[in-house]
Amino acid sequence: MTGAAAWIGSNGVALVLAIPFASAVLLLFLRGYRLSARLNALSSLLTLLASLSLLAARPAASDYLLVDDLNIVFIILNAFVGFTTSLFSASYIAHELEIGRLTGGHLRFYHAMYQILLFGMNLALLANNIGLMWVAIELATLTTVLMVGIYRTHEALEAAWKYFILGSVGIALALFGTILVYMAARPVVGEGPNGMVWTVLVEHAASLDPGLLNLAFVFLLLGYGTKVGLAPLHAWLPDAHSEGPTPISAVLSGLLLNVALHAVLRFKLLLAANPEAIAPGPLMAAMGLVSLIFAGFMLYPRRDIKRMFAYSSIEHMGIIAFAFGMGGALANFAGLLHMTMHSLTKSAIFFAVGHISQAKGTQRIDDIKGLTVSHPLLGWSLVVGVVAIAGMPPFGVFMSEFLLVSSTFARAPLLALLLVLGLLVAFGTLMVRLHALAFGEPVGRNERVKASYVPMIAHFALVLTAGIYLPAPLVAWFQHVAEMLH
Amino acid sequence: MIDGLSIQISQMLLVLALAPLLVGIVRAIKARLLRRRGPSVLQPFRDIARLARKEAVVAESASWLFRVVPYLVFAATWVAAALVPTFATGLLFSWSADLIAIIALLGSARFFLALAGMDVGTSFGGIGSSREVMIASLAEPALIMIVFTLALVAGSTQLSTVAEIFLSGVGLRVSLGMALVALIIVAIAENGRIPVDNPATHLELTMVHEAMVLEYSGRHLALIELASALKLLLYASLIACVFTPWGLAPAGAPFHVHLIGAAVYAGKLAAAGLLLAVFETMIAKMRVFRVPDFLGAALMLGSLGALLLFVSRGL
Amino acid sequence: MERLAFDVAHLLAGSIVLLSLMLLYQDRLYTLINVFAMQAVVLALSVSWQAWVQDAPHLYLTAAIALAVKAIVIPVALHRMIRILGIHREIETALNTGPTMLAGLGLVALSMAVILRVTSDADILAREDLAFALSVVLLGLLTMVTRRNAVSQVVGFMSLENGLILAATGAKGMPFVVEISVAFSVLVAFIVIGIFLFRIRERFDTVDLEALDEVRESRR
Amino acid sequence: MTVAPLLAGAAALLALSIAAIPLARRPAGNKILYGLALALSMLLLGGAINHLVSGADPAWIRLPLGLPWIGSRFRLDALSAFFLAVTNLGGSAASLYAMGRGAQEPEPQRVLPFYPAFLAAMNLVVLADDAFTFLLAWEFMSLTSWALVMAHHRERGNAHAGYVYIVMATFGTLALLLAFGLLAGPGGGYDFAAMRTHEVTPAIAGLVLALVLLGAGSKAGIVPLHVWLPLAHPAAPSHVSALMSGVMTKAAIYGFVRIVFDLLGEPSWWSGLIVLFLGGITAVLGVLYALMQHDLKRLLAYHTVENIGIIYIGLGLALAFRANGMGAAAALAMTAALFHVLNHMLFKSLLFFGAGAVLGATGERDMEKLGGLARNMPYTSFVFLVGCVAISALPPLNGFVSEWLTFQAILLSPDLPQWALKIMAPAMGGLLALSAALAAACFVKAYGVTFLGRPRSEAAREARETDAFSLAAMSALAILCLMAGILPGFVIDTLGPTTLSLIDERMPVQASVRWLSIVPIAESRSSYNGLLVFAFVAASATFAALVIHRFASTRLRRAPAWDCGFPDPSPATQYSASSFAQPIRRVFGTSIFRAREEVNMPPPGDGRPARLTVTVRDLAWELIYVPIVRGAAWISERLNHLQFLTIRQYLSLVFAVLVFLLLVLASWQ
Repeated sequence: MTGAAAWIGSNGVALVLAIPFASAVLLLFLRGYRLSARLNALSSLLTLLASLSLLAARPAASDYLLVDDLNIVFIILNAFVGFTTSLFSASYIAHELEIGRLTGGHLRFYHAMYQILLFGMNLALLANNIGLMWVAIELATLTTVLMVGIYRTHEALEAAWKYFILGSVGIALALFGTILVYMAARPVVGEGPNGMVWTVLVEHAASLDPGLLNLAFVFLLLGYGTKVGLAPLHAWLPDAHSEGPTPISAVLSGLLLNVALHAVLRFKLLLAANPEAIAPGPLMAAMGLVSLIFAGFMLYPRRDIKRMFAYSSIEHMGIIAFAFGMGGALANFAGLLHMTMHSLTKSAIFFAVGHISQAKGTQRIDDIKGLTVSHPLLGWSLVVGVVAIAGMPPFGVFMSEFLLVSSTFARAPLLALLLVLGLLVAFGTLMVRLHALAFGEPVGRNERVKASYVPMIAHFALVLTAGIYLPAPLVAWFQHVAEMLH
Repeated sequence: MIDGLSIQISQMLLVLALAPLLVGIVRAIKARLLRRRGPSVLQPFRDIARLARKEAVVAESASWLFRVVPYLVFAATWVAAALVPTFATGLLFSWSADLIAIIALLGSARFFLALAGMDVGTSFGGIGSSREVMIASLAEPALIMIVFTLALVAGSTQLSTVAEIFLSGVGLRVSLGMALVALIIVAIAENGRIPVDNPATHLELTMVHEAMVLEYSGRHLALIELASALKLLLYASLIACVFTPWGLAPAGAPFHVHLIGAAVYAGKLAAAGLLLAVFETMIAKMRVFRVPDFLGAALMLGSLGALLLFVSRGL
Repeated sequence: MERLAFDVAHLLAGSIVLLSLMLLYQDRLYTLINVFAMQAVVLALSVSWQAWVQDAPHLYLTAAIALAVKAIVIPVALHRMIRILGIHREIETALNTGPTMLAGLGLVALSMAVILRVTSDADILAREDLAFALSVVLLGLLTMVTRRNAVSQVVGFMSLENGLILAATGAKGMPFVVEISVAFSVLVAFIVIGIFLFRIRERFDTVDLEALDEVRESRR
Repeated sequence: MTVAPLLAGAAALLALSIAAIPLARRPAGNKILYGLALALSMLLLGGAINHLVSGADPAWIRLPLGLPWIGSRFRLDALSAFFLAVTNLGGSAASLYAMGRGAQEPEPQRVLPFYPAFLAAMNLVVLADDAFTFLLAWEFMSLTSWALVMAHHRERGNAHAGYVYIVMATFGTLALLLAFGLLAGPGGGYDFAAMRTHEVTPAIAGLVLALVLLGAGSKAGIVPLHVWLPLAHPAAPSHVSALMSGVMTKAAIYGFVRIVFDLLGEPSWWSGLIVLFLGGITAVLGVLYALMQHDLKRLLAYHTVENIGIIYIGLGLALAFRANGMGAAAALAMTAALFHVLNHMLFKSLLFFGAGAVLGATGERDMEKLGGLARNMPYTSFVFLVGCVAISALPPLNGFVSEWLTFQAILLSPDLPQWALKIMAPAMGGLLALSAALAAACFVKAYGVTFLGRPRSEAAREARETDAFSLAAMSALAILCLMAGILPGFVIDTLGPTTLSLIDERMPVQASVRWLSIVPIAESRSSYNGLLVFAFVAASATFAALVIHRFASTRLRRAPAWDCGFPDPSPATQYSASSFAQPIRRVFGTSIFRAREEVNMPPPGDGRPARLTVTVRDLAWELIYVPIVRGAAWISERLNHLQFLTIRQYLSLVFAVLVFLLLVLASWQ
């Protein structure tokens, strides 16, 4: 028993990668919906456990894989949301089967892709080699492209295609950036694979060629920024969210954006460690602010509920990017907290929205009214979710926004005013829609759905707790990461 | 203590006795000015007595409030009138309400009267009440501004103190003059005299006070008439005690001084009545929507006077 | 020797840039594809040259892939597709040739400026190479955004990627070059198949307005 | 008295709201939950009063919640104790009232879970001692009250009301957040203790004041930030309306006082000027708009705006005096303001309860359809009358006392050195008097049209007296109004420690003054004795009654109304609310209300009735909010085109950004 524990402890990293991959292969050949859904959930759970084991025993960094304070936050979050989403997807996909939007063939593909996606993201997070990271992110992107297009409708295909093309260009730019980093490193680190190992790079960061690093960062920011969904590189995001199956929207918003962000952060660290290089902060802050305000205004004219929340994801990614761009202990802490809270809340919202759109048979906001009357539980969860994501207490987002806004105002009042403007606009627009969706007389068809509330409630419980009480170890850990990020 | 109490009580009775008399005097003089013989100056007493003896007719749609109001109005007005120094400043309870409180007390009386006007649910009552409160809402700020002026000169809103200080002489001041004019205007408006209102009739569409009490009869009407008489007296003695404080018996003065004070006070009242009558006969009633301008003038004067003082005090 | 190595690399890279510029003003699809194929050939040459200079044998593999996939397979596929989709005389440029050329030259100048200004001490060969690579990348993007037609956009993307390969091979001893070129071939294959399967032509770039409005409604 | 028990009470309230989720639908749930809420509020009230009278030192506690490195701190000092008392007094009254009226809720499950949480939030606001906890409680207060406003979401316009409310509330919270950001500094010293010590430059102080006026002001309803208030307060269930108007606005006042008087340090005189001016404007505009309403609850809501203005006048004076080191005067003004806080809570809750009772009895909020309720609802009409007299600032009730104190404070303003203040103070005094008089007019209208006259609708004719709980709550408040009116000395003395803690100065002790009258500075200067005035009026009224009934007739005859000989049977001929307000509309009319009267008179011979339509609009909407909303919509319409670009155009965007960044890079160094 203890032996097993020890073994797991020692091979945590391998497990985090192996479990999804193996189950993906398995799922590809597995028939029967119920079984594969269960296997999907099970393997996600195992991945979660494995990732938790990383807390206990942290393996030393190899040339290819690395576990440090920064990415462990992401990995555990990733595994957790991946697990809850797999639970949600079980009930969601069941309904899709009943109404015949999906067929068995699609399903095998779907579940396999889901695991591949988890694998790709975990790999991207664990990668200690910027080339490997690039490959992993491309893999994740391609899988999501395939899943977005899974419904084969006109819109779905167009969304997938848009995502694909913009994504590929992003990938290309990111690769160019990666090459540039290598070239910057080569004179110092010497030729060969070492020039791509992140830990090595960070060691020698100070002596790398600043000019090349700057150039590299521009390309990396644009390349991975496309994945993060920062305006004006966001175009793929709303469509991909609104046309794909909802579990995928949840994973996209909750996880993939974070993974891309993690990549950007890694390179930010690299630049920050180099005194002559340009400060990456202002770039990120500017893009973040633009995304925030832009998305805030774009929320208003939306007619499609999933698309609206996709824009809200852009908004929050903007906030997070802004926070990390501002830097400093408080802002970084706020950024990390906000990222975590956003992943949990937004995915929970998508869980709710998924069931709602199934119950109403539409995603058009105008055709959804009075949910708190027709579907009390779903309706109120939507209310809670929107209230939480809009940054109202007692939910976690409030704390991060509190820290961000107040600390920024003391440092850069004008930026803070812009930030507040963006927050207000986004809040106002979200609330307009919420009033229409949740209150008033219900319209349209009101089917009961067999919804799985557990993931939703679990997420909300976490977000609520975090809003009131953050456990000391978590805080210390976040603070350490914040220190790390300067 | 004891003499203070006696002065207080005697004043309460005095105002009660003098109020109808003042009304009678005004009516008589007006009649003379219009070359009518007119009723005797005691007519108001007779009217009130007769009204009190008659049975009261109450409209079916009237509520409990309708029958309580007359007593409240009378009481409030009487108390207010009893706290304004008439012939002596040494009133026992003068400190229980300063000028602002007295004004507010009259405000309460008006509040209830206006409610009574609404109570029966007739259009006349409504007209009366709504116009009454409109006039009051302009008169009260003016009054407060006047109070500011006086209070700044005297450094107090306590009427007895004000009177004593003015008696000791504060010199001639522009702002006081303004305050006086403003106070007179307000007094005219508040007592529903020409040109704001015509107490003699209630068949004009522009009437205010009379329309409000239209439904009252018998003892209720008697009380209300008495109350309005008291109100007139109150304003007269207010103006008298503030702007012509001569002859006021100071606190603790010997008995004969109080007698002199009383005599002087009677004289002042007569003069006030005469002036009022002359004024009323000389000018014509104005349209109700000209009243705001009329009162606006008072407000202007009052605030001007106050401002002058506020600013000059600091120099 | 070093001198010669530098000159040849320089020559090849420069000619790739030249071909990218040529791509810009092609208004016939067939010729476009042919020019691209030519670029791929030159790329293969330069990659193998690099392989020889750096004596890194695995780069020959990259060169082979470039030659096989980009110079032969894809051009042929595209030719067939054009014939099948019947779009051979479509010339939809968003910008006239003149401005496009100017923009292209501007981009080349820009990339030169950037590279030469920022990189002071990177060794000369890599530096020049990098400048060329960057301009190829930018030109490729320019091609993508100035063409309305799906096929020519794919071509643009692929020439962009050529730039990447150029840069990658230029960076001495860079790992993963082969893997990357493979990955990209896969990507491109995906795109081509995508176009072919879903008749992407009209979806790739919707210009007809009713479609847009109908989309608008469903898409808010 | 330590803080812990109070926090426990608040926590119990929160627990109660969770328990309410399952209990709400039970028939008994209503009484149980509100009963428990009542008990808890009473306990908290007891704690607060105990702290006030015992004059204990401030107690504080730190819980390991909230911001990790600061924890969430709670502190009970004189100020918070006073507001805690106000809050829970209102809370208990509302709970008692709701034990009866709450049963009539159509959907209790939309009210019960949020009600105790709302109470808890308000308690936490006044107890919080660090910025995060404060704002958390503050925004949670907004959130819960928003949920309560949305309880009647089916009624027309309520969704709009809730929306405007929540957006304004968040706007306010963000403003406060910025203010705290300034006070805390970049180091993030978010606990109030640190802020007290943290010195700020005058410029920063001014900025903070402005932000606090925006933040706390939008919650309290300062013009022009008041627009949400007359929408949201009436929309909620009546006991919640009472809480929002009577108590929540006081939490906003508390926020202002706490930050400006306690955290911000020494004020500068112009801050007093600004606050004074805003207060005056708010008071007059509030009451003027109130006069134009004929929805009973909305009228009351607008009166809240007025009273907030009065309170701010007092606060402004206090600031001005304090800035010039006139401690005694500052204490007087502050006492006046805080006294009015208490008074407004009392009579505004009472009036909203009354309105709720009317609503329950007739199903009508529109006064034009009411009338004559005094006969069917005698008790309600009596207590409502008490409330009307109190809010109209008429002696001998409490409303008058606080306004009288404010006047006394204004009379001290000539000693101020600054000219602007010299001129502003009396001007605001005039506005104060004006608003008082207009308030009286407005409540003659409200009471006269609602309770007096003849019923204007079947519902009004059939109205029945409301239930015992509601009556108990209303009577309790009415008695308190009277008590505070005739025994103001005790209230003033209780406020002593609070003013002492804020401006190291307090009004002279009143309890020792003979006959329990109140003397702000010196008896020769001014004094007032509500007890005696009340006694005199009562005595002479009875005296008159006795005399008349003894010596004159007691006969009484009921007869049709005389009405100058033209009695009209139809109640429609009565003066209606709008006709009552017409003269005042004519006077202040067109400029302030944008009032438009249009008469369409059918041609002679045409049978159709002529009709007069009057439209009155709130200036603030016209001038501020509509343009903002239009602007936002315009921008988002323009930006929205970006949603419909083609892939090529999106690529061009990316391309453009790339080129731009490269250019930046090229021109670097």
